[in-house]
Amino acid sequence: MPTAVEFRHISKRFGKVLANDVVSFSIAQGTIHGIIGENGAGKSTLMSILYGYYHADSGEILINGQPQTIRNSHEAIQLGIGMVHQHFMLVEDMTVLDNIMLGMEGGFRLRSHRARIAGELVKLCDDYGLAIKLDARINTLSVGEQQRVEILKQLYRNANILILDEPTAVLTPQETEALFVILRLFKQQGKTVILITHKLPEILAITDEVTVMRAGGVVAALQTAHTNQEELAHKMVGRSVATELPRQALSAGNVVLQVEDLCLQNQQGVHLLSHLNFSVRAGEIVAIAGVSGNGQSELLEILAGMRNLNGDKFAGTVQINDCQLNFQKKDATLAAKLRKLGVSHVPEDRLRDGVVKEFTVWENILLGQQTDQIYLDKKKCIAASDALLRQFEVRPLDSHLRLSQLSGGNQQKIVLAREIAAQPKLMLVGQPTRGVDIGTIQRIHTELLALRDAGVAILLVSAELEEIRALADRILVMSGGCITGELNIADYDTTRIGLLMGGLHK
Amino acid sequence: MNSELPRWATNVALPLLNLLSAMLVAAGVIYLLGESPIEALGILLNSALGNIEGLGYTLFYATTFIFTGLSVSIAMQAGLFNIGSDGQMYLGGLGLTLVILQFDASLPTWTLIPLAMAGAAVFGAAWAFLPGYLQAKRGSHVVVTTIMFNFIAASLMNFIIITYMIPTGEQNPASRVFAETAWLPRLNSWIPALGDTPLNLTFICALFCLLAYGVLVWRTRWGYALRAAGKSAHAALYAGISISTVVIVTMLISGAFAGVAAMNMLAGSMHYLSLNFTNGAGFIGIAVALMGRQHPVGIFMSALLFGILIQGGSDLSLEKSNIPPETFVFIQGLIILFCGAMENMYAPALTRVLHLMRGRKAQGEKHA
Amino acid sequence: MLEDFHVSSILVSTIRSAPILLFAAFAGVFAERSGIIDLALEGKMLASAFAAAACTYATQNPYLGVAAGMLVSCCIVLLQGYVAINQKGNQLVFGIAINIAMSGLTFVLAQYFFQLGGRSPDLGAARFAVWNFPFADWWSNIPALNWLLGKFLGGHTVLVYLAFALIPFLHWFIYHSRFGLRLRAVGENPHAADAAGINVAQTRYLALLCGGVLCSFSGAYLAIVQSGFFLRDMSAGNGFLALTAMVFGNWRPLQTALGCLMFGFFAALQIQMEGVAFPVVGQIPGSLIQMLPFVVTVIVLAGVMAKSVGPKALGVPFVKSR
Amino acid sequence: DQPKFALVYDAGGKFDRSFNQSAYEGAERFKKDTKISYIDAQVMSNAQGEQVLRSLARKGVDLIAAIGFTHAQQVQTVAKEFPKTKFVLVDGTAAGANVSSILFKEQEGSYLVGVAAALASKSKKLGFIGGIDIPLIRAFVCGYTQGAKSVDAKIDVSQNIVGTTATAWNDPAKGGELARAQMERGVDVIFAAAGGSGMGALQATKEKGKMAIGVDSNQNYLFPGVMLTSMVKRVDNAIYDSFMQVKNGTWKAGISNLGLKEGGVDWALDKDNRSLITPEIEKRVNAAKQDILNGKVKVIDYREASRCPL
Ligand SMILES: Nc1ncnc2c1ncn2[C@@H]1O[C@H](COP(=O)(O)OP(=O)(O)OP(=O)(O)O)[C@@H](O)[C@H]1O
Ligand SMILES: Nc1ncnc2c1ncn2[C@@H]1O[C@H](COP(=O)(O)OP(=O)(O)OP(=O)(O)O)[C@@H](O)[C@H]1O
Ligand SMILES: [Mg+2]
Ligand SMILES: [Mg+2]
Repeated sequence: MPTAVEFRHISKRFGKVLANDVVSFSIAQGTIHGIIGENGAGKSTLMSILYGYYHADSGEILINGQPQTIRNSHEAIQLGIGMVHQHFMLVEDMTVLDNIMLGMEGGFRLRSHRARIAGELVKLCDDYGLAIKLDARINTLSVGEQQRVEILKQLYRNANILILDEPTAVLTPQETEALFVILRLFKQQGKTVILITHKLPEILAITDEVTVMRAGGVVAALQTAHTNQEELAHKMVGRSVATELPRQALSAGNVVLQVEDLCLQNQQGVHLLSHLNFSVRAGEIVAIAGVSGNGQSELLEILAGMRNLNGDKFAGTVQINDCQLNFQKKDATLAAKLRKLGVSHVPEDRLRDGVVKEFTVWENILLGQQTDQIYLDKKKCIAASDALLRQFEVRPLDSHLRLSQLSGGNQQKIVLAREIAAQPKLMLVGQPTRGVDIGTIQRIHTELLALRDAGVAILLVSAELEEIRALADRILVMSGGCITGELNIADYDTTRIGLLMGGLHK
Repeated sequence: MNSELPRWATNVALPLLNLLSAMLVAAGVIYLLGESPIEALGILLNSALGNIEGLGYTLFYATTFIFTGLSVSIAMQAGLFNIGSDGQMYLGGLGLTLVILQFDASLPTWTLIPLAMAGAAVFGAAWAFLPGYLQAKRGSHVVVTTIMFNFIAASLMNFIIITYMIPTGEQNPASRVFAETAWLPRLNSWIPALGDTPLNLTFICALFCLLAYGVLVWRTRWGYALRAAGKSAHAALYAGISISTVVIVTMLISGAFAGVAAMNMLAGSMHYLSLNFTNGAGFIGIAVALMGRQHPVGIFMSALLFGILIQGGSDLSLEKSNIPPETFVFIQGLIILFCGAMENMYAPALTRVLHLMRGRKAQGEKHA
Repeated sequence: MLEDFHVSSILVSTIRSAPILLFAAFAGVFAERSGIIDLALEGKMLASAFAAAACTYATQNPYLGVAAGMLVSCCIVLLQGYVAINQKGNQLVFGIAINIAMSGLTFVLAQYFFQLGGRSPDLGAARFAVWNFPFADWWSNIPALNWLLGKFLGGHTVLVYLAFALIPFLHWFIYHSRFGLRLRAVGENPHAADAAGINVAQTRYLALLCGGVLCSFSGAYLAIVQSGFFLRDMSAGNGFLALTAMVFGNWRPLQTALGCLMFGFFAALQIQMEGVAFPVVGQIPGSLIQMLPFVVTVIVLAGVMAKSVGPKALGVPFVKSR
Repeated sequence: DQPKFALVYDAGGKFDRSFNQSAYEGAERFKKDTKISYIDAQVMSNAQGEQVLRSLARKGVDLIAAIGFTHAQQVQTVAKEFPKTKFVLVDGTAAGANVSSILFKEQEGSYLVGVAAALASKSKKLGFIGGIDIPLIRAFVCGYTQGAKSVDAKIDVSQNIVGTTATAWNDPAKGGELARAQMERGVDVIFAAAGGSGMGALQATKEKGKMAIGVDSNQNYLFPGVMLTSMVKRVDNAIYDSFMQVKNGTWKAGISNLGLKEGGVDWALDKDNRSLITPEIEKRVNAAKQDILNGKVKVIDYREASRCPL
């Protein structure tokens, strides 16, 4: 089988960080090729080099056997390379159509081409079973939809080599399945797919070959058929990773979070949450399962005091340690007040809400905790931050780096580390392991369980049933803004949960 | 940007290189005007730094720019571009004058001065409040509102001075001269060497404010909130930082700084309030803040630079009659361009040079 | 008191002074929609005004004058591009620097060439001819038509018509042309544009050049049409007013034009208000009336048109490394 | 040995086509007649002014002439420090035994051009354009209006000011716009006292074929056939004379108020505006001049009581 892409001795350095270290491997045409590796292993960088976004310091790239110098994305596109970035590359307040046209408008006067292109796109959409409103503004779309736009974009440019950087990190299982259907279609048409992901089951499910990267280099290239999750994990992390974590028996204390009849209605009058009733007790992990976009995010935002500014309508009561939480009042500092009550919060969209990209790492470690002392002792802060980075194996281990210089996953670790270190009474966790490598997943899970055993009440929102099974003591299933069911971990049952997520009541 | 470069290179070598290039262009201009650049530079430096009195004047001018620079800087830290420092300074002057005209007969210096200073700060802050408030509550762009408020200030002050302040029978559109009690003590009363320079207490005050600014912004939780809010609205909400509070308070402080800048000119040197006395100090403040990268030391250095240009420039055009004063306006522009906007021009070259040198050393060690 | 206001005069004056702001503001729209903050309008206006006046005086041909202004303005813009795009320098600083530098340089040059204290000689006959509607003898004796065709619509120079013709054109150009689409993309999210295979730097340079040309018109109009000579600092803050109109108009051509006309209108109104005795307040002193346009802007901004959101990438240089 | 002279302009600068330039011309004339040269300097800001005056005094200059009221305070300060040096302050008053303050009765000149304007105007509507709203400018308007009304009480004078910031003196576009607006309201003679902005106004009147009146120095030559006349303010003479007095040792300190009588102000009549000044006008204006000289007419000085009772 001819090779579609071959990397030869690719190296790339960013300042002190060696992102890619003499990477060499090749990708066969018409296959789905997986790339896995720890956070910061250099996967995105390598792909960005292939797509002409970065330039390799040394080494060369062969496309279909020909050595090519790819100076910019334009040339990459010319070579039939398409990429769906880890963080989407869409212009927020333009329409889907405009975003897809961008760079391939077909002529100077848009009006005369809009109709034609729209036609072609509609056809592509039903060929691949993509549901997309072409005239919708990007900033009105969910991440899943945005990703479909990205893919449609590549289809329209009929890319022969499609790169997907952690496409499934933000997708629901259903969406992921839909994506894979499309990828398989791709493969049938003899196109090549490069898939970066941290979810080994996906690798096993869909790829033909898999390359494992660590610390910027390639540590293994395997036939998916002849490997298994344990081997991959081992090669990736460099040590064996236990899949099942030991858990002590539940010893739940008194109620920490008490939610009664909570309702939320946005300005448009849409009911986002209706009549939620539940409680979380000290020392237990309550997980909220559900297809994302069914109100979990809103619930977390309310509890974290981040949703009282945009004129929504609320009803019901929320108690934290039997202290009435006045979450309806317009008060920008509510989040800070909650932290004083011992609430810490790992937001779902960590890179948007949880960090200040321009700040250094140690300054980010302070975010949310800044209210503690009037005078900030820099030395102390840095020491503390260094300790955390070491504890959570953040790479590169340097508190003075600007946060934006860290890789996506490492940025996420920072947020988790900070919130766990805050020694909360109640911890709100949204999608804690999204975009994080398994080694880290394991560490995060261990940390969360430790907190639980230390008597912290934890409310966990996750789209990963596996994760819920590994952590939860009780499971609430949400659908359409309502709690459609509740069950104890003892009687965990995937199909039942699936039904409840679908909105079927008991 | 140039993370590869050591600090001494980014903070010392690059600025010097840039200053040098600006000077070269300026030299070209002076040469074309038919004067010897070397001689001109000599005169300029000598009159600005060479003799102690000149230095006094340089620092006097710098003092004003430090304050306006601070005013612009703190706003920038919160992501606000306050173009209104000039108007705020103008109003600050009014506040100061009102207090002084009211009490310079009755109060002794050491109670009058702080009162006057407070007056300046309050009026400056007040003039910055509305733009801040509108930005915070209505989202109306602070750049626009502050520009507008500059114009409004000009009209308002023109009206007030002409209708209420001019002593009858006077020609000069200005208030009456303050009584001696309201004259800020000049430093030459302690350091006679300074000679006849208007350099006054405000300078000390400015240094103190620089320090305070540094601590406030980088070492207090409030400064942290300020910078966080300036960088990311989402993160601010997450951390429970009220952006609107930050915006309003910051604008108040910014305006207060600008207002106090009037102290130096009015109570320190002129001793009366006159039409358009700021002559653009607020706008120079923008340049100072940007060139100084909103860092206390940077602000001081660039304020000093402008002081040198003004002081040296005036003497130079006194000596060399066919160099019109406007030439130095042009040179100011050049310096801002090279040192402020093209600060990284030499970074790549310098990096390469340093790499070479390192390489050499490495080899040298090998041979040894 | 109402009879003191000559509505016709106000309207005509609005039209006449609009181009100064319109051209400059549109220049701003181009630069800033592409993601480059343009505080340098003032400086460019001044420089091109000088070049236009000087060249017109030398050649006695206003069109050559405009060309000269264009040339100078474009040179400045290329420098701006070099600083903002290649050097990734601070765009605000550049603006301030150019404004100050040009204020100095134009005086020095004017003084050097003409020795008139920063003024150019009077351009005399070398001005644009005003354009008039045909068949004047027919309509001129009907008062209404005479005003409409003779004063309001007719009797202006080519630059005025150009300025107003630009309004709809720019709207189309920015929202319905390929360049416009790319321009907006580059200003909103250069990384996305780049990933879509668009040359960000090139797009921004083009945008700047368009702006440069437009801005030079504004300068030329100031010198050749409105004044008939160059004078030091004759841009007199119009660059900043244009910028204001642009932000006021949410960086969109139609609204920006609206902002400019609003300034023009209230400036004209304010001229007429001087010396008029109003009921209750009586005569308002000239110095206070001067603030009218600015007060109105603030009110409108705070009331009606609150929340102006600029292009997201405005002012941030496009650097690939994170 | 020869006495040393110095001339200090205000922010307007040497070539402002106005009183700074007029002073410069006076000094030049003195230089030509006596072969005695002089130093000159321009100051941008207040503090700078003090410094310049001081360094000139230190240089041992015998007479320092400071042009413009902005220098008032500085002259007073520095004069105290250097009692041996002589100071001349033009357009302002400063105390001191070694200071002579020279003021002008602009209102008297303005009165004359007002008379001329009223007579020349067909529409009986006159215009005035000032740079900034300051006492000096108000004095201009006041005299101008009084003169006009002396010809025809019903005549109406519409006035505008260019702005409130320093740029108001350098905004010809606005000046022109003001002139056009006034002319659209029927004004056919415009008196422009607005520095560079005024030039814009003159230009505009030329375009519209109306008449304009210049200020400070004789501006008739700028637009022959358009300039009705100019209200000349002989700063040049003032400077020339003070220099001469110092040279001849007849210089005296004190306040001098130069009006028509002292030849400090006047209206300009030369070949450039001959065509516009009919014998009738010339007769009436000179008559008015006589009335002022022999005190029959008392021209109001706005600055005395900060008011213009008309
Ligand atoms: N608020 C906005 N910000 C950015 N781009 C916008 C915005 N609104 C519309 N657009 C873009 O402008 C284009 C259409 O603009 P718009 O709808 O304002 O003009 P139009 O209504 O199509 O034209 P016309 O107003 O002449 O009928 C689309 O490409 C859309 O992406
Ligand atoms: N622009 C940059 N500047 C500085 N360092 C960088 C830059 N890009 C990547 N790095 C570093 O290079 C390494 C690889 O980054 P990259 O984002 O490719 O990792 P990754 O495989 O995508 O990890 P993740 O899955 O967490 O995103 C990381 O350590 C990161 O800190
Ligand atoms: Mg990545
Ligand atoms: Mg990644």
